[in-house]
Amino acid sequence: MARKDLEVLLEDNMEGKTPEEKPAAEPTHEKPAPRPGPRPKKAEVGPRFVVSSSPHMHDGRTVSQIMRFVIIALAPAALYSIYIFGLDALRVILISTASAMIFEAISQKIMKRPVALRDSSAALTGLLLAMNLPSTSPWWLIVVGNFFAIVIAKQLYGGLGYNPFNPALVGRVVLLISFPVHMTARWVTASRFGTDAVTTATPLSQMKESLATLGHIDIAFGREEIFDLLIGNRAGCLGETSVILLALGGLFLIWKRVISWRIPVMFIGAVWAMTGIFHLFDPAHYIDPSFHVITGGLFIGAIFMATDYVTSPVTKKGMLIFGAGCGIITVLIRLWGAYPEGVSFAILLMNAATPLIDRYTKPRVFGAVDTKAAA
Amino acid sequence: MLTAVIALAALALLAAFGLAIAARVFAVPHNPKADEIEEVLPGANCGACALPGCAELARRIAEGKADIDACPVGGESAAHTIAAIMGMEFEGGAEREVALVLCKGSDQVAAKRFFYNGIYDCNSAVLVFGGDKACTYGCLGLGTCAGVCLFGAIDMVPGGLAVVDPEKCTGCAQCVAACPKGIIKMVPASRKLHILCSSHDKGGVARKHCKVACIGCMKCVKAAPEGAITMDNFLAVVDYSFEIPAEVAAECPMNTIIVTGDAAGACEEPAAAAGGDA
Amino acid sequence: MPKLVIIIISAVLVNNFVLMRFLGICPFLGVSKRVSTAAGMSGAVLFVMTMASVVTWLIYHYVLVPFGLTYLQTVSFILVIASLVQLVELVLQKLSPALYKALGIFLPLITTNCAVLGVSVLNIQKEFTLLEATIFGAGAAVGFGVAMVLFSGLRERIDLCDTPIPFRGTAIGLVTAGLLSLAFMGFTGLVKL
Amino acid sequence: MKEIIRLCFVLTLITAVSAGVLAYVNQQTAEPIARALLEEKMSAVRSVLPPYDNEPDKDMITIMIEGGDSIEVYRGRKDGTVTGAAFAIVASDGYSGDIEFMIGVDGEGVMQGLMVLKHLETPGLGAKIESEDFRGQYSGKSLENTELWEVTRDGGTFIPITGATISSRAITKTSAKGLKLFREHKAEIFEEGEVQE
Amino acid sequence: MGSGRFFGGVHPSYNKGLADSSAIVEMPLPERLVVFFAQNLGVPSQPVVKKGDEVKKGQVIAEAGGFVSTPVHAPTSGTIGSIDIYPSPVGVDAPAAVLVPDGKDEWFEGCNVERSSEGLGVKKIKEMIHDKGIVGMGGATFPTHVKLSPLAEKKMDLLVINGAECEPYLTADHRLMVEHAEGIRDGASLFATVIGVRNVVVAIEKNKPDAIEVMCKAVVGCQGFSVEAMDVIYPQGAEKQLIYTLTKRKVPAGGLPMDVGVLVQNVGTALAAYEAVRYNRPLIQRVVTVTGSGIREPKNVLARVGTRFEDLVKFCGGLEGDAAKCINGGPMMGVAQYSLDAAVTKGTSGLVILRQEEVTQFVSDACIRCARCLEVCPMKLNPSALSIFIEKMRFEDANEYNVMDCIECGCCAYVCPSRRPMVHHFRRAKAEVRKLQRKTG
Amino acid sequence: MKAWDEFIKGFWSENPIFRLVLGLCPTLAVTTSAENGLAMGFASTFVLVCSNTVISSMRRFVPKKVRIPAYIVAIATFVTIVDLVMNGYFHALHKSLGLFIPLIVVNCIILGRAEAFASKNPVWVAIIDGFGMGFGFTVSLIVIGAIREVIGNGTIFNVSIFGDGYLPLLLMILPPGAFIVLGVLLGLMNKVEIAMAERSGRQPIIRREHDCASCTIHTKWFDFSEKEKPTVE
Ligand SMILES: Cc1cc2nc3c(=O)[nH]c(=O)nc-3n(C[C@H](O)[C@H](O)[C@H](O)COP(=O)(O)O)c2cc1C
Ligand SMILES: Cc1cc2nc3c(=O)[nH]c(=O)nc-3n(C[C@H](O)[C@H](O)[C@H](O)COP(=O)(O)O)c2cc1C
Ligand SMILES: Cc1cc2nc3c(=O)[nH]c(=O)nc-3n(C[C@H](O)[C@H](O)[C@H](O)COP(=O)(O)O)c2cc1C
Ligand SMILES: Cc1cc2nc3c(=O)[nH]c(=O)nc-3n(C[C@H](O)[C@H](O)[C@H](O)CO)c2cc1C
Ligand code: SF4
Ligand code: SF4
Ligand code: SF4
Ligand code: SF4
Ligand code: FES
Repeated sequence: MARKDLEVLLEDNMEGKTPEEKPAAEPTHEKPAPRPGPRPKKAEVGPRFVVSSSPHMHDGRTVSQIMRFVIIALAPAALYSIYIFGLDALRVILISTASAMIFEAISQKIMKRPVALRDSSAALTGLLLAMNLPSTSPWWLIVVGNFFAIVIAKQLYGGLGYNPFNPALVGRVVLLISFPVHMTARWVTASRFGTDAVTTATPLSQMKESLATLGHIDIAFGREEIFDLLIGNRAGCLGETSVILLALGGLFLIWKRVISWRIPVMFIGAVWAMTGIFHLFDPAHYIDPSFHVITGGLFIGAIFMATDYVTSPVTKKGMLIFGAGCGIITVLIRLWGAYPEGVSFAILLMNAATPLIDRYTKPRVFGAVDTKAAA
Repeated sequence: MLTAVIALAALALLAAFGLAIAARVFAVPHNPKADEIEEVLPGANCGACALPGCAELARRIAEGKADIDACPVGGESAAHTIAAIMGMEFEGGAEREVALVLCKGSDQVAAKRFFYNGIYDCNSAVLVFGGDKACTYGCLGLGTCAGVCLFGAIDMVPGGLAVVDPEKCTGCAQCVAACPKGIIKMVPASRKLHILCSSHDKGGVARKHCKVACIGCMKCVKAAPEGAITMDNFLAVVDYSFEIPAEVAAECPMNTIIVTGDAAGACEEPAAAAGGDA
Repeated sequence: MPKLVIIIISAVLVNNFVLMRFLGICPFLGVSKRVSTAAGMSGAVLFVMTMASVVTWLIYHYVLVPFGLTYLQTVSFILVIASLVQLVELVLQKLSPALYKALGIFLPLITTNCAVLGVSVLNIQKEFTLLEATIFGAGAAVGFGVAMVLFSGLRERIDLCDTPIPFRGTAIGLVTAGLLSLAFMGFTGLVKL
Repeated sequence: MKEIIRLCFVLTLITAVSAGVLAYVNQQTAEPIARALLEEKMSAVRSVLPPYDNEPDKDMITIMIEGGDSIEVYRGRKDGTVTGAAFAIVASDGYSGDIEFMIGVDGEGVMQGLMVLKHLETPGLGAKIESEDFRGQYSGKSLENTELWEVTRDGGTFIPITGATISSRAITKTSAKGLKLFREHKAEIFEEGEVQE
Repeated sequence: MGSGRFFGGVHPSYNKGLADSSAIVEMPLPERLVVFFAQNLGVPSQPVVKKGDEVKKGQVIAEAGGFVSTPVHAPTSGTIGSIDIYPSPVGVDAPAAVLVPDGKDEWFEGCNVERSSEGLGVKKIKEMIHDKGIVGMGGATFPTHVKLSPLAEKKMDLLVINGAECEPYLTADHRLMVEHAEGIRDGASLFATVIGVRNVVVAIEKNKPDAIEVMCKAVVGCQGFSVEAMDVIYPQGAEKQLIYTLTKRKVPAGGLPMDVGVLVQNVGTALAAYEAVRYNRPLIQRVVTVTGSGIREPKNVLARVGTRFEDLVKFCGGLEGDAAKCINGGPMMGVAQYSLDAAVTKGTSGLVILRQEEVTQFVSDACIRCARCLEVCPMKLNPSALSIFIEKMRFEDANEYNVMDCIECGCCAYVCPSRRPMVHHFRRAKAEVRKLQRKTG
Repeated sequence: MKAWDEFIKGFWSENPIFRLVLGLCPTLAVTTSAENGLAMGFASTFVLVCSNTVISSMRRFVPKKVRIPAYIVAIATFVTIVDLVMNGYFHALHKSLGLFIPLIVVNCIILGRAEAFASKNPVWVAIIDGFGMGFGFTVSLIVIGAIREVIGNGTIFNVSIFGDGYLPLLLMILPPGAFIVLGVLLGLMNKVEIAMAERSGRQPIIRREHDCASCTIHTKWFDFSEKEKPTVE
């Protein structure tokens, strides 16, 4: 019936009531499914019971709870970064988290979707991006990174759960490519609360540099250096310095069953194994594998970023492949690529492969007939 | 200059002639009709015919494995031309039909029996006790039909009720197949009077469930021409082969009958007049 | 590293045809809706690009250069490639219906996409030998295939997403290609070519 | 068959016309193209030579260097005497590929200018070798007046581009090589031959 | 045997303490009973009574509609008040007879007569089980005589009596085992005789130590009988998982337990079958656990088939506070009811009433791909991908991802942090896939 | 009036990039600056107008079966002319557009217009169409190029606009930026189209799929199939 009739019909039914919302004039038939509403507070008349499909119980874990666990696991490393980089680190963390949440809210408003800051995923993305930035990052750099992370990499795809690429890493890589000077050349070493900081290169770029100038590796890597690296006494992003605290966070997440061991272990293991092999054959050009494991962003990448649910495989076998793939690409880039660090790119590349991995590692249904035996 | 001309011309000649020969040598039998038909088809390779492309459909039509009007995009004109190629008659051209949702019970007038908590989709909702409406015949209002209509012809009105816009409706009947309640019917586009109810419940029950339900009072049956409206198990059903005067709508005590389009204006006044008289 | 290896790594990863050089965007966007079709297309591209590399190289070095007609490069290349593809299609259709079924529908699609012409022109520009040109053609096609298959996987997933309405389809596809290209930036500097 | 011949004929005709047109256009543009190519090089030559009054493009000699390669050297003259020379060299240790640049040297072996011809360095980083700020440092420097032809990082005098030490280093080292080359072949360049007509 | 684990599963809070120590109490006859005609899985039974008919307790009121069907008997003596559509507790509205008891509770002739089960032939036993309307009481209500007729080529070698009762809240099977161990044992040996197996395992979860003890005592001296204590994990009682736990045999996807030579029967079914054969009593009553925080006095009630939930609730002290969800069966697999007009059927193992604050709302947020559902799915499916496919109406894809093998255990939805209505999706998809399959033949 | 309509349709309703989604390779590749966009636009417009003219005037003489190779040869000729002329007279531009000049041959817009329009319309209409399409293409290229140049280089037509303090977002002039900018612009254009359609009460026309139907190159080149031959069943 024509619009006019429709209105007439409605009026019939409304009996003078004005509709609360206008008939949705959607441009196409593709409309996001509205959510079934919650039960009204108190029903005087009419239905009494809620009816839904089974099951009628739930273990109570929520998305925001999971995100909070990750934030908690990240907290020690974040606090430690403030300890070593001073208030600059705090500034970076605050700006990043805030801008991530603001971008999230704005884009959800624009798309006329419920603003879901409560699920904390935007805050987590902001925090993780902050952990991936140097403490010297100017405010605008942080905001630009978060724009790409939240708006381009996440909300354009429909928000939480749909983004194929890790938002925080997209943000980081955009910045890395666009502002290489800020992202790779302005390091401050660790010191207590940012006092007497000096500018140096990160261990990985020192390694690359020595390879480029001298033709072989010329970095001291003894017990003292290992200790320094472990406690974060070196140049680097906020979050990549304190290897021990990151590992503790990872253990916490595994204990809380938020993440599985598969991706981090395979990731770190693959890096260690591959660099180890090269080191065995040619120690002059390839540094000790332990150096590779404890420098750079490997720990934060493997524990907090490669494990991002949305962008990593869901199957167990897929997670193993994903982790190993990340490790191999990381080493490839670290050893031969232009960039001193390959963790971010490796994870993004494996993100791209995730749909294929999931597809080809589909679990075999319980009691699946063995096709070979059947044939 | 001359070398250029000769070289390039030779190349072209070689290519063209070579291919021409190859086309002979490697010729694969072709159905000439298929080629002709392919010319007629829109060539959009849109897949609306559910085949990999226009060429494939052409082949099937030529082999008699697909209908001559299988291409929805080409429509009747294509079908006619194809019919000519195939040496067949294309009947088509019947009265245009549009979809109609035979329910008027939005939430303002129809009662609910429980709080449904589940997938926002009619086909899923019927899995739990056939939906939350007290009237088990009525529209669930979760918009599955609107979702399948490729032409945006179905609006969901506030309060959960699907309404077809006959101007946009192309008569593809996708929605009819999609509705789990089976309350969408194809009706001739020219007909204006409709009884928007599908409830076979007895009058009292129907009235309890919905304020605009057909209660089977027979008033419209009596007012309409003989046989134009019939009673089917407490539900008045329109036989669309009849032309029914708009005044009949005013007879309905439940306001279940509607008159659409141009006739709507015409119906309003007699209705008011009738009300005044009574 | 031997030059051939460098050429391959460069063509597949560092200077990926689609993601870094923007060649062959049409099939990249058009035939990537399903992983299976993307794989089929990649096979066809591998075939055509390798063949085109060889043939155009021969034409250039044995016809155009000797007669001083290098300015006819574009015209002659496109004629030759197109005829060749069609010839192959004819032959395949007759001699190997199975292979034709697998690649056939894709062959005409790539007759003249810019990746094929592009690889031929690049072969000349970079002054490759015949062997290098062949390897470069094949490598570029493999790079195309890798990008294509990854992208089709992503697209199958994006199809299930709740993308805002105006962005559905090509728009979000392009953004995704951008992010994929971003990830491929990681390979910069792997080899110098 | 007749049909085929007709088709082939049409096509051949069209191609022939096309070839004719192109041959004509090619004839007409051959010279401007050659000129443009030369001009491209010459503008670099001119900008790096010390003051001159001749036409350097016409005053080119080819010198042979080790390894069998040859280098084209353009000479600038004032009042008939050679005042300096410009030649292109290639730095093969650039960041993403070879960097080709032109340097100009005067009689004393002092660098007069540097012009980048071709490079593949990263935009925004290595690509800044084209900037005046960076190139300018090299004017007035010679092997004699500059102790170490290195970037400051390596103890030298040249300030590298931030974040692009590798590119800067490549330019610096190759320039030094070029100057050495110049020193070795100075005699050849300055003494041999008059204006070539 | 027994300590093995199947893949996946969850540990919901069991809340069995509400009722597991209260003995079964018989409920007095209510004012009227609503007896559904369709009480088994398979072909619905055909009514043979009409309004106004007088019936006796145990008299057939609906006959089997085919082989995969069973008769339905009058739960007491009285008059058929009317025949009408009622909300059947399994989630559809269905025809039922309203039986107004006359209070005499008179048996139909021949029923409730004790006789020896010795020397009855296999055929005769099966016939009696069918005639007395015995269906599976573990929830599926599949006609038992059908399960007792495995295909000749399948070699059966094990009978499992399923006393797992892995569903939270429910304690009906538990109490039955504690109070009627011998009956269950005798029913089991009947089944064993019928299908010709020697080994019988009574499988009980470890959280019912008293039941294990009683059962162990009951089977002492019975050749081939054993009692198996199993880990407490849901869905331990699902037959494929149960068989795997006990024997490490995998029932093929899409197959039946008989494909691996096993028959699984619920404890209640065993008892009912025993009584049918030994006392000629049809299945007209069963134990229903009425529990949940929305019930004043949780109880295990022996109720007649046809007892309206309204009356059950009244018998258990009425609703408590803000009762918002009423479930026929356990909270993991049970069916939520919209009205207390529904009535007990042969498959009603429990009536769980939850309060408002315990009701989890499904919200259909996007899947965050946390993979928790893959970890718990006992059928090793990919519920995440499945639900996404189904959300976008891609039923062929769902079929390819084996949605038809889903046992609807609800583990995936139980753990999903996005509160996605997974099982609802799967039920939808199964319906659609069946439609598709029918179309393509 | 008709002429104007033919001309202006290329600007919005049939804008080759944003509405027809054609010719993406050159669009992505050359729009690193507004100037490059302008040059590429001009070059393509020239080829488009010339080829439309020639093809429209030959349309009666070229047998249907060899039309595609004939068109392509004509197009390739004009492309080569542009190539040579640019190389001679606009050498710097030629250098920065590089590979993509010869590739104009396979730009779907050109052959697409030849097939879909020029071969069916009289010369003057075809010329106007060529100008219109070329204009739409050029404007779109300039817009994309300008956006990328302003953000990615801080300049527009090589004129610095933010001063020295501005640090350009290099991403924009690198390959990922090309994809992202074009994708986002396309989405925004769709949004505008939806809004416009809503206002005028029509269905929005959005090309969601970039499939090969939008490009006519894939039709058979040499059509030598013997249609007269009887069918073998
Ligand atoms: C993406 C990327 C591109 C780079 N491009 C260049 C370049 O073009 N030229 C260069 O010298 N260094 C380039 N670098 C930096 C080098 O890797 C190296 O870090 C730098 O030259 C060290 O110099 P610094 O001491 O000035 O930081 C690049 C780094 C990255 C990550
Ligand atoms: C998820 C799931 C859980 C089940 N849990 C039980 C249970 O705890 N106890 C039980 O007897 N049957 C349970 N069943 C039913 C059994 O799989 C099986 O059907 C039953 O034990 C067969 O016995 P019956 O025919 O006598 O009912 C469950 C089924 C499913 C799918
Ligand atoms: C599945 C099933 C469960 C039963 N559970 C009980 C029960 O828990 N308590 C009980 O007294 N009778 C139960 N009965 C019935 C008894 O076996 C018996 O018929 C009943 O106690 C009446 O026996 P009596 O009156 O001869 O003592 C059940 C019957 C069936 C079929
Ligand atoms: C274990 C875990 C790791 C996460 N890692 C990331 C991350 O690396 N980057 C990010 O943007 N969000 C991360 N998130 C948050 C969230 O998944 C992310 O915002 C989604 O990708 C947005 O759809 C993580 C969440 C979890 C639970
Ligand atoms: S008409 Fe049918 S499909 Fe449409 S909303 Fe109503 S019940 Fe759903
Ligand atoms: S689905 Fe088809 S029949 Fe139904 S309203 Fe839409 S266009 Fe009309
Ligand atoms: S309901 Fe189905 S999909 Fe979900 S866990 Fe159970 S078997 Fe797996
Ligand atoms: S548990 Fe829920 S959110 Fe997690 S993967 Fe499964 S469906 Fe997705
Ligand atoms: S323009 Fe179509 S493939 Fe490049």
